[in-house]
Amino acid sequence: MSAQHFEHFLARLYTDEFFLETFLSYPERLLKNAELTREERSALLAIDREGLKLAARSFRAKRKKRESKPKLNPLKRAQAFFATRIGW
Amino acid sequence: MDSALPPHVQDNLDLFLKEAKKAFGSELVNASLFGSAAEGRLRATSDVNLILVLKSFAPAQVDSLREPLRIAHAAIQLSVMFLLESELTQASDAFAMKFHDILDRHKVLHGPDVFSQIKISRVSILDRLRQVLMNLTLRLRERYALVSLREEHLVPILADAVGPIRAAAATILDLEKGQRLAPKDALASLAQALPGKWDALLADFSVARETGELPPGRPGPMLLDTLSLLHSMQEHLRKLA
Amino acid sequence: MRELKHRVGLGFRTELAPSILVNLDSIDLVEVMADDLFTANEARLRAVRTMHVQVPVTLHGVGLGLASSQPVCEKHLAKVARVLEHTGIASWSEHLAFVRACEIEIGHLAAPPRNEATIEGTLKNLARIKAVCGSLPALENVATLLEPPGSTYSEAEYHRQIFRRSGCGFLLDLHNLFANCVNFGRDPFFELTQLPLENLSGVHLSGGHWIPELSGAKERLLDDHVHGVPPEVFALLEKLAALTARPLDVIIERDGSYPPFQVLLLEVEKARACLARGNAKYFLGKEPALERAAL
Amino acid sequence: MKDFFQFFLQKPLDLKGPDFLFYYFCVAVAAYVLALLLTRAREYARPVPKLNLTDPYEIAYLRDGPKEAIRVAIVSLVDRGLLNPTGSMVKIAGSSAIEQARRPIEKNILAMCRSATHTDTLLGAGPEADVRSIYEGLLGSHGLVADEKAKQLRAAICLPVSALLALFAGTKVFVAVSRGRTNVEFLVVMAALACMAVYKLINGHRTMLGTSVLADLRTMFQGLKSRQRNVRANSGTNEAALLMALYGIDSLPKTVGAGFTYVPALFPAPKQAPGSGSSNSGCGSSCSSCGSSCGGGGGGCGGCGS
Repeated sequence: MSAQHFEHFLARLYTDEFFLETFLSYPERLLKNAELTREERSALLAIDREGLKLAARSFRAKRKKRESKPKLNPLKRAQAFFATRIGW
Repeated sequence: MDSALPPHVQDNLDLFLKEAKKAFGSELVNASLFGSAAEGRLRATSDVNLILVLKSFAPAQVDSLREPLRIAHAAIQLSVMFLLESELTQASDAFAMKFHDILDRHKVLHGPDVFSQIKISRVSILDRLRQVLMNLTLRLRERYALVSLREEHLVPILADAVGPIRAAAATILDLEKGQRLAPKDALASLAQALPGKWDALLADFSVARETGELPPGRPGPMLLDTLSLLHSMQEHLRKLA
Repeated sequence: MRELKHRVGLGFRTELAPSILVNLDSIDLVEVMADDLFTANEARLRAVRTMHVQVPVTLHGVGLGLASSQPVCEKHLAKVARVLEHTGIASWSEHLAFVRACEIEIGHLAAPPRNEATIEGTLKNLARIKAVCGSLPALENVATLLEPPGSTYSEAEYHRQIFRRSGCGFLLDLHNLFANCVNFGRDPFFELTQLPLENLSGVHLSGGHWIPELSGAKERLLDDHVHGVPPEVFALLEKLAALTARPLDVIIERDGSYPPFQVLLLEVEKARACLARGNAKYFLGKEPALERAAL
Repeated sequence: MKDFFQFFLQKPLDLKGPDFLFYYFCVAVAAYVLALLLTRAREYARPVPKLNLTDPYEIAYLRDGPKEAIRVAIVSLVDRGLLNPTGSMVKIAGSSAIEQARRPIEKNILAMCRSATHTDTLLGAGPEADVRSIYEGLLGSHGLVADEKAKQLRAAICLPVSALLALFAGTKVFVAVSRGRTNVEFLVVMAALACMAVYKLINGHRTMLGTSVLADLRTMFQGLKSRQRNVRANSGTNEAALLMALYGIDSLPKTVGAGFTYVPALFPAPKQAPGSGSSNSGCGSSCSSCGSSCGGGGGGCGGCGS
């Protein structure tokens, strides 16, 4: 079960700037009560901090790019939704 | 300590409380949980709501609490309300609905239960309810008019409105029938008494809140249905006054 | 000397489509993004079926996030299954990455911890994928800007474990391999020899650019698909062709800053030449010593 | 609803005027739909063929027949400087032009233009037959255009249906006249229209599979359509030819800067065939650089990792 918490912790580091800054500033205190095993805590304490900052920035940029990409307007999505359901 | 909270939440909360006592000392009159954390119905995405009642808000003392609060907020989404003892009555009047909820669902973690002595007048609760419902109505109208190009951006706006609407319904039921239901159930129960059919809308409230997605073309009409629901609730409120 | 039937093609993007379609005499196959077809209606899915007749099409997914201890998202899996069913395309691939955790969407491909929990989660997810989609995808290695914490296997060993235990095809992205090796001080040509090439089914080639570390001390290579394929990656392709006698599907991925189409066609030709030179070495038995091309 | 079905259980020949006309109308619609479905089932039964997407004239022929292929070829030859236009007259640009042309349709056109030639001449019966001989067989064998064989198959379905409709109407006319009633004009007109509608199914240029494949090609080339305003004359590619072949000559940009202002004059309006304007095609090497294109971006994984 803690593997999922570990991935959740990583996902928060990659996506939540406040969480990342808190981790970089107070790693031990943030990890103290986290739902992680001792090995997982020490792995995070030994993390490549430069790589983590670059990765988080890269993910942020990709999310922003995806959110700004024009999505299909509702009419077209509705048409796609029904067309495929009826499959004529 | 109560075992209703998940262990990692309880541990982080205890740690923060210890730091708060150290930081404020005798200035700290009371510390209480409220909201879903107080009832042990915490969801993965819920905040842990804590109220600290102080004699005074001294920056020097608060500064020593900044680091622990940052860690607790990051770890368990702790959100703290700093309230002075002298402001209890004034705050409960100004935010009658919020404090009506606090009175209803709070758990004292430190100090005497300062909330039990608070008496919130029916009038101030009704005023606040009207204010909340009107505020939601005005905001949703503005959002509906503004967000037209990308309807999916309405989904988070609708999801954010669900909490206050359910809380208002819980308060209305409490005033009307003295029934104390969970906000979601309270709204379902109140909707039965309102003219019109609201089942589909209430179901969409849960979908929007839990998945953040709605079928294509649904957000716009759903927002209009929400405005009708708010109008019905305001009408219902007039009968209570 | 035996000649292997390699196929070299391009990633299908709307902007490139017209040029690809009128140059099918120089392109053997195209790779279509499966996630782009999630909201496609019947007409568009039928067009993909028709295109599959003009040129072999393979589907490439990015949003499943199957390399995780958490179950894949069932809604997403149903969309993949629908695209596979409606297009009738058998060959598809996904990434060995995690993209979400509970309510959090990372927004792109993250390298998971390379440990037993991830492998077991991946195998469970692959079983679920097989049950829903009726087939298993080829799996692609991903680039990462940091060695994923919590790893107990090296990258090569992690891939050997995944492919031996899953039996999936291996879609080897040579630029991802190159980026991870140069970013973390490993020799890409040696790393190539450590990978489970017996599962190899396809190759991706792409480009990237160097980004400075925030401390400014060093730089790291970011795989971004908006740059040309660097010479070192072509050299890796040649080396790969000298190590294995398997027919390969090679796709050049380009997602933006498109150059004149001739430039992409030149990269396709270059890839063919590398495969031919590599295979020549393989069949002539002149197994090259583990020499390193000048980086 | 029950009355509606009761209506159809009566003996039709005994129905009077408007009742019979309604009865006949419903039978005619049902017959038309039946003929359509039978034709569709037969024409769709064939697999989608592999096409030569580098030949825009094959696509133009599929879309709208031989004349359209010729129009697209004329504009393409002008676009590549192998034909010089003067109003609706064109003349070969030089003796070497024919060697530079690669497709038979282009060579035929250039051969006819040693002196200034009106485009109507190039669209005449002779050139049209030449083009038909180039593409009809190929596209017919693919089951995309209605060649003789396809028309025979359609006739085998449609003629009997038309005959039955005519027979049914004829019988009713005979019965009516034998009972001394002569107001049968409406019935005759309706029967004639029904038979013509069914008969028209035989002569459609494309088969239903052809129409479906054309729609798919348009979807596949959507990137080109979405940046049609950026297509330029003598760009050294066949973008203009493809654009015309798939979406018609009218899809060429009309701005002066685009360089196709000569096109409308090439094919003066009165003599235009319905539904298409002047045409232009080319058969250069490949599409232009897409660097500047701005079509809706396909996805791409944008980098396989952080």
